[in-house]
Amino acid sequence: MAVTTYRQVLNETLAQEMTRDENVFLMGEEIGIFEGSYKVTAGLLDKFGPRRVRDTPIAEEGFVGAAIGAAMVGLRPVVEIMTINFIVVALDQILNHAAKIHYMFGGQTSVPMVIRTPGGGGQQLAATHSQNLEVWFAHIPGLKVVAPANPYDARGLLRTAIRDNDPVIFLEHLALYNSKGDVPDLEADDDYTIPIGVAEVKREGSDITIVSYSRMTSVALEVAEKLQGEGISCEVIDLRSLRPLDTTTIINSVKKTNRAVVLEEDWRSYGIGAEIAATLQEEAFDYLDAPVLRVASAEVPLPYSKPLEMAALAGGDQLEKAIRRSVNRRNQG
Amino acid sequence: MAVTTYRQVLNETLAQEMTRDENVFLMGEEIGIFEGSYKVTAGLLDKFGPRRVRDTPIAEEGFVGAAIGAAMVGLRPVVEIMTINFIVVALDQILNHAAKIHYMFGGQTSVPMVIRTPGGGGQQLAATHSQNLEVWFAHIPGLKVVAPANPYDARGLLRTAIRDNDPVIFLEHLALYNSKGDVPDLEADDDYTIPIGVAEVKREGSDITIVSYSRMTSVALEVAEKLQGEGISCEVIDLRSLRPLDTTTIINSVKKTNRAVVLEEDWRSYGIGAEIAATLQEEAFDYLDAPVLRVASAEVPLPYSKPLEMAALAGGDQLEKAIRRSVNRRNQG
Amino acid sequence: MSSGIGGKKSKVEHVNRGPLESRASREELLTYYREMLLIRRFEEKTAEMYKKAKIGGYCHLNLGEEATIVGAMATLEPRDYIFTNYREHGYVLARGSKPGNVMAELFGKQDGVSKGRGGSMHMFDVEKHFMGGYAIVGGQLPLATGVGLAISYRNEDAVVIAQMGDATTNIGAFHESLNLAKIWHLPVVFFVVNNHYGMGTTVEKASAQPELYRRAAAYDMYSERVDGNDVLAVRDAMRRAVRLAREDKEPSLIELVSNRLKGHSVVDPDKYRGADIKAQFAENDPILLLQNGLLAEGILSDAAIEEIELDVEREVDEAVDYADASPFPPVAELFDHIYATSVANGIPSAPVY
Amino acid sequence: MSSGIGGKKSKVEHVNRGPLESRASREELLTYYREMLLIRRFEEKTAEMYKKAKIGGYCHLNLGEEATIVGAMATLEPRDYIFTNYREHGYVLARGSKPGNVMAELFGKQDGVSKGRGGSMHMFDVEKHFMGGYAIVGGQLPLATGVGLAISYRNEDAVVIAQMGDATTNIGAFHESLNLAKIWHLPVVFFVVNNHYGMGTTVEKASAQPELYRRAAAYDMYSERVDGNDVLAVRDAMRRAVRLAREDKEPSLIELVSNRLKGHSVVDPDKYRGADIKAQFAENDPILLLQNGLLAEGILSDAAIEEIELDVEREVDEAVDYADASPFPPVAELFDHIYATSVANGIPSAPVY
Ligand SMILES: Cc1ncc(C[n+]2csc(CCOP(=O)(O)OP(=O)(O)O)c2C)c(N)n1
Ligand SMILES: Cc1ncc(C[n+]2csc(CCOP(=O)(O)OP(=O)(O)O)c2C)c(N)n1
Ligand SMILES: [Mg+2]
Ligand SMILES: [Mg+2]
Repeated sequence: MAVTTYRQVLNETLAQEMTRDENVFLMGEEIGIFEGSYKVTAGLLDKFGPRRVRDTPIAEEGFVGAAIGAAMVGLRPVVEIMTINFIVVALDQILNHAAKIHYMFGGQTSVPMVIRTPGGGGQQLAATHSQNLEVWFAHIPGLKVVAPANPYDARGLLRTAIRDNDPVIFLEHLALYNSKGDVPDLEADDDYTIPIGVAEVKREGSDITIVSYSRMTSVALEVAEKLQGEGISCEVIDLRSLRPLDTTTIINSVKKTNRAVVLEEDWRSYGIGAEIAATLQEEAFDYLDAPVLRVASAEVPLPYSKPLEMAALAGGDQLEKAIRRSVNRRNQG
Repeated sequence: MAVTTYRQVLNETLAQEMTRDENVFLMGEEIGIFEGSYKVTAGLLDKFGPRRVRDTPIAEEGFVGAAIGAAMVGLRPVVEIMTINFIVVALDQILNHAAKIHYMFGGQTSVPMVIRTPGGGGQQLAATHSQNLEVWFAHIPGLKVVAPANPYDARGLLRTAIRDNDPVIFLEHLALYNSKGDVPDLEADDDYTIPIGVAEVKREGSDITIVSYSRMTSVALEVAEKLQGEGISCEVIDLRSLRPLDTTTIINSVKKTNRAVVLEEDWRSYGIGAEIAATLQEEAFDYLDAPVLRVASAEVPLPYSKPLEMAALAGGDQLEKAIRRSVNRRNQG
Repeated sequence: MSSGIGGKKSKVEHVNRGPLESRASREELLTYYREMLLIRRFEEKTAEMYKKAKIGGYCHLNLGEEATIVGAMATLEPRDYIFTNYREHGYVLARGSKPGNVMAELFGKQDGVSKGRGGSMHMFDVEKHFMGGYAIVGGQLPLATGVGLAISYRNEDAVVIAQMGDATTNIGAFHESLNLAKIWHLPVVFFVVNNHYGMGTTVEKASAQPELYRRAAAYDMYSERVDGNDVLAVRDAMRRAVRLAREDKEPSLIELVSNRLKGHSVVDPDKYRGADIKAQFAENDPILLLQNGLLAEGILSDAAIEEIELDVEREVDEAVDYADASPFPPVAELFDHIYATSVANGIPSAPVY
Repeated sequence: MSSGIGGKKSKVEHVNRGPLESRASREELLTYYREMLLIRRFEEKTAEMYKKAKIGGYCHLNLGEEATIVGAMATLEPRDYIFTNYREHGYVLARGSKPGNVMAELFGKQDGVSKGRGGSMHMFDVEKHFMGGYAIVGGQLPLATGVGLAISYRNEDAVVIAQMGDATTNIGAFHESLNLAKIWHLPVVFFVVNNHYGMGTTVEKASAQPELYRRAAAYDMYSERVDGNDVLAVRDAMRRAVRLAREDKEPSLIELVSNRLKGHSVVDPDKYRGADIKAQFAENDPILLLQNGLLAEGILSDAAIEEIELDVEREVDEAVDYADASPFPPVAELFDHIYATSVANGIPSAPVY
């Protein structure tokens, strides 16, 4: 095992997959000579050349569509959208083509491609540049949507995503790139993969289930650790996949803990947490001792000014309060 | 009162608002000489001329953005997007500009505009042309999103939307255009409006609450009528607004009935129903005698073939089954 | 090897009114004539079937555009690819898919080219490299560019042709696709069927530069405008473009000026066009133009024309019979083909109440 | 009244190297010089403040582009409107917003031009008709077109100028906006600050037609390319374009060829550009070019330059002081300005745990 950053793991995994399969290639803005806006693709142009590390003009709709087209005839494009905020101009291609082509044409062709893109707030990038939006993708039949929370999962899921024959939205997070975690040494690596559609219990607990994904999983783990000291035992589930959603794992956990809180960074209304809460109350109704609570960010276009930004973003404090509220309900019920 | 179609009411209301306020004008593809793909704007070009009924090229991003710009300096554009499926190419302008400009620039200007667009399946228009997508808009802070279910509400909400200083997404439905309902005679009309953000109890009942909106409200009312005969008393709530969401009305209803089902036409996962269910279990936990159930469409790109399309779309039969399931839980609990 | 065309000059192609036989072989002429007639009769039958409610949804016909289709498709090898918009029945036929499978698709049947899932606007035939009808205006252009990219990536010899309507040149995807294709030197022929209307809106009203082939200047791209009612002129222009793509690996923009004989779709009563314009259509009907030429040059006799006519009608009737006989897709298959790689929790286990 | 320019000709404007005083009045020259210097020093200070972590997020500077800004803005009346991208600090200053308010925005303070909500990329000053910095590439262009539409709708006398970078000409919104502006005859001047790079990508790599002003041909639109390091050449070209908009109600596309002296944003180490290129920047520095001219023609003395320098530095320092003194927006205002018309259930009543 080696301690590696999320960024570094992505970089290595891209290189490995490109070496493994000649059909895998990278496309995106500034991924070559500029090495990626967040340097995820650093060094790959030198290693693989411009044919396989293709800088694009600023034309997300065009090049995402082009990646879909290339995938339809068997290439395996891995597209970087600089940040998720810029994916919106390409959304029609994702919704109406990537997600539908396999089904709508009766299974005659498929779209084996990955779109990697980081989201998230907290960097003072303000309203247009601090969005999450993952719920939009999670809503679309035909897509697979993953949001790994640590370097180990990032490697395992990126491998699976690249080798998968369907379009996979691979959600990264600006605040995770420098985060570190254990992953096998490149030499010792057994080429492990992580299946799409399967959540992971990242920490076992008995009093309450915290459901989270991406960056918020680490916040959840911190809070769980802290509350352990106070005698509150939190089970932390990292969804890892938002579509398909592994409802079984969260339902089983809640059947054990009887309580749940969802922690997400996105806006609360119509967010990921809504689906989790709706599913849990539907499938584990008789097990719930308290409502499933949702901790999410304030529903405002994220302001630039630091104090406002911090006030808007969901975090550990709110999660803690929500957990206490849920756990304390014991005494009311 | 006169019995009028949804289409006709929209047409008349547009004309009235244009007559009332010189700043109101229409933009969209084929709304002039072609009279609208669904004929909602029939006759308006003749009445108001090309300055106020502006045919656009096929350039949704461009003309939606242009409408936003015009609204920023005080005009009140009412944009028609031929069907909601074509709004996706304009989504960046809606998400990053229409919804954010008022907030992000500290309240210095506003975006008084309406985007009218019909959604829905059931017309054999197949996967790319049968979408709902309303949940995407409902998720965006800064937007107002309404989805009137009948001609009366369509008139009242369209008036409010046009006179409102914020961007309003006004969701119509292909299958509602020919539907009829009572609205005041044009002469007798007291210029009533319907507030955004307020749901309506369309039918009172005591055993279970059906939450719905747009076309599905009429399906809900039919089912409620039918089940009345069997002694199941359904309260039907028409959300009317998806953002802001009137949680009070649905919570109060469930506090009375103790059961709820959401009926929506969109895909189930991460849909409108998820938010409703999540809210209800959170805010009316102790009142719920059964889980909030969601009846929604199958999560597939809607197929063209009629039998498949019919199998995929949610409808009254499924609602009925869900209601029975919920009500029968009485005996289990 | 170079096509010798070069990548920059834009020119207007004028109709060559020389004898047909000096421009194509007899065999070619007869093939084109028959294919055009098949599209005509197929589309007329489609309108009839729509009125009988055997077909639903939106349905856009190629009536009047037969020469653009047949001329364009005549330039392709089996290894080449074609992308179109939603007005694609004729292209699928010209590409060699069986009329029965095309009609079955319109009927929403299991033997349809897209297994009944796509319908009129979303046909696909992977074997024929017919890469799809697409119903979001302009949406097909990035995809076609992407297949061009794949060809270039693998250094293959194939080309892609990407069809669109005149009004499609005003949407962003057009701009982005042509730019990408040119900077990456992709073998893509973008061709516009300029039928003068995007639904009811004229080209002049929608396009600031109504001579659409001139838009190639923004990409320093080769372009031509040709008479889309002359199947040979279409073929020849498309041939130059295909050669440029195949040999020089350069994209191009070809404008085929044509007419849409009927409304935008089968339900459009076409009230916005006057009798005068419609009279012009009859005069410039590409099938009549070709038929008259073939008769005048003695390549076809009246009797031969009648024979072809009957043969085509029989083929179309058989297509209807085939489509009628084909079963609807079983409802049990509703969840098939959501994913190509199966996945845990892939089909939402939500109760279907 | 007509500008006499006509709407079609595209031409390359060559730098006029005649004496400055034959091209502008002394007063104008001094104003331009001081404004350019203010932008330069303001941006240098901004970089410094960013390093001190008083500024966060992305921060794009106008260093090297001062002549394009000042020349363009010199052509506007107070009733005119301006839209820009995220590289807009200089435009806000040149439009007359106080440097203190601009710096306060960068500091995220309540007295910022956008009340601290927008930051570097989202400045706005409604009184000055500075209609916003926009951070989605190309996103500002439809908006600017829309203000042009409003002007036309009301038959007003104003014009809109819409700034963008070179790389922005490759995105769909560019295409759609220019087309709309031309078919509707809107008074919009689209101008491209061609600094040769979109981040690290050169114009040649990204644009199939790297002479960007030529892209106007796709819209049959007037266009020019000028030396963006010559403030008077910029002003004169923009004046022609503004006149065309104001008098003839026609849009245009003006390309201003300039340099970005530093990285794409303050955190970009600019490794992809060599010493040779950077040396050329120094030679063509628009402020030095103007300063040399002013000195050579005796319009300014060394002493006067020193005086202006000190005055500008003082103004920038005062801006920092002002921004420092301004309070942060109160957290209680987080939910202000979500809606302009209040509405039932407008602020989600969700418990903030
Ligand atoms: C993005 C988008 N906007 C609008 C539509 C609706 N629509 C379908 S066809 C059409 C007209 C297209 O005209 P043109 O490109 O000239 O092709 P034609 O139908 O004449 O063959 C429109 C507006 C659509 N399908 N997609
Ligand atoms: C749609 C979109 N894609 C990508 C980005 C990220 N991005 C910001 S600036 C930029 C380069 C723009 O270059 P140019 O238009 O030449 O302007 P310059 O920065 O040189 O002034 C990119 C790619 C964005 N903001 N929006
Ligand atoms: Mg057309
Ligand atoms: Mg640039």
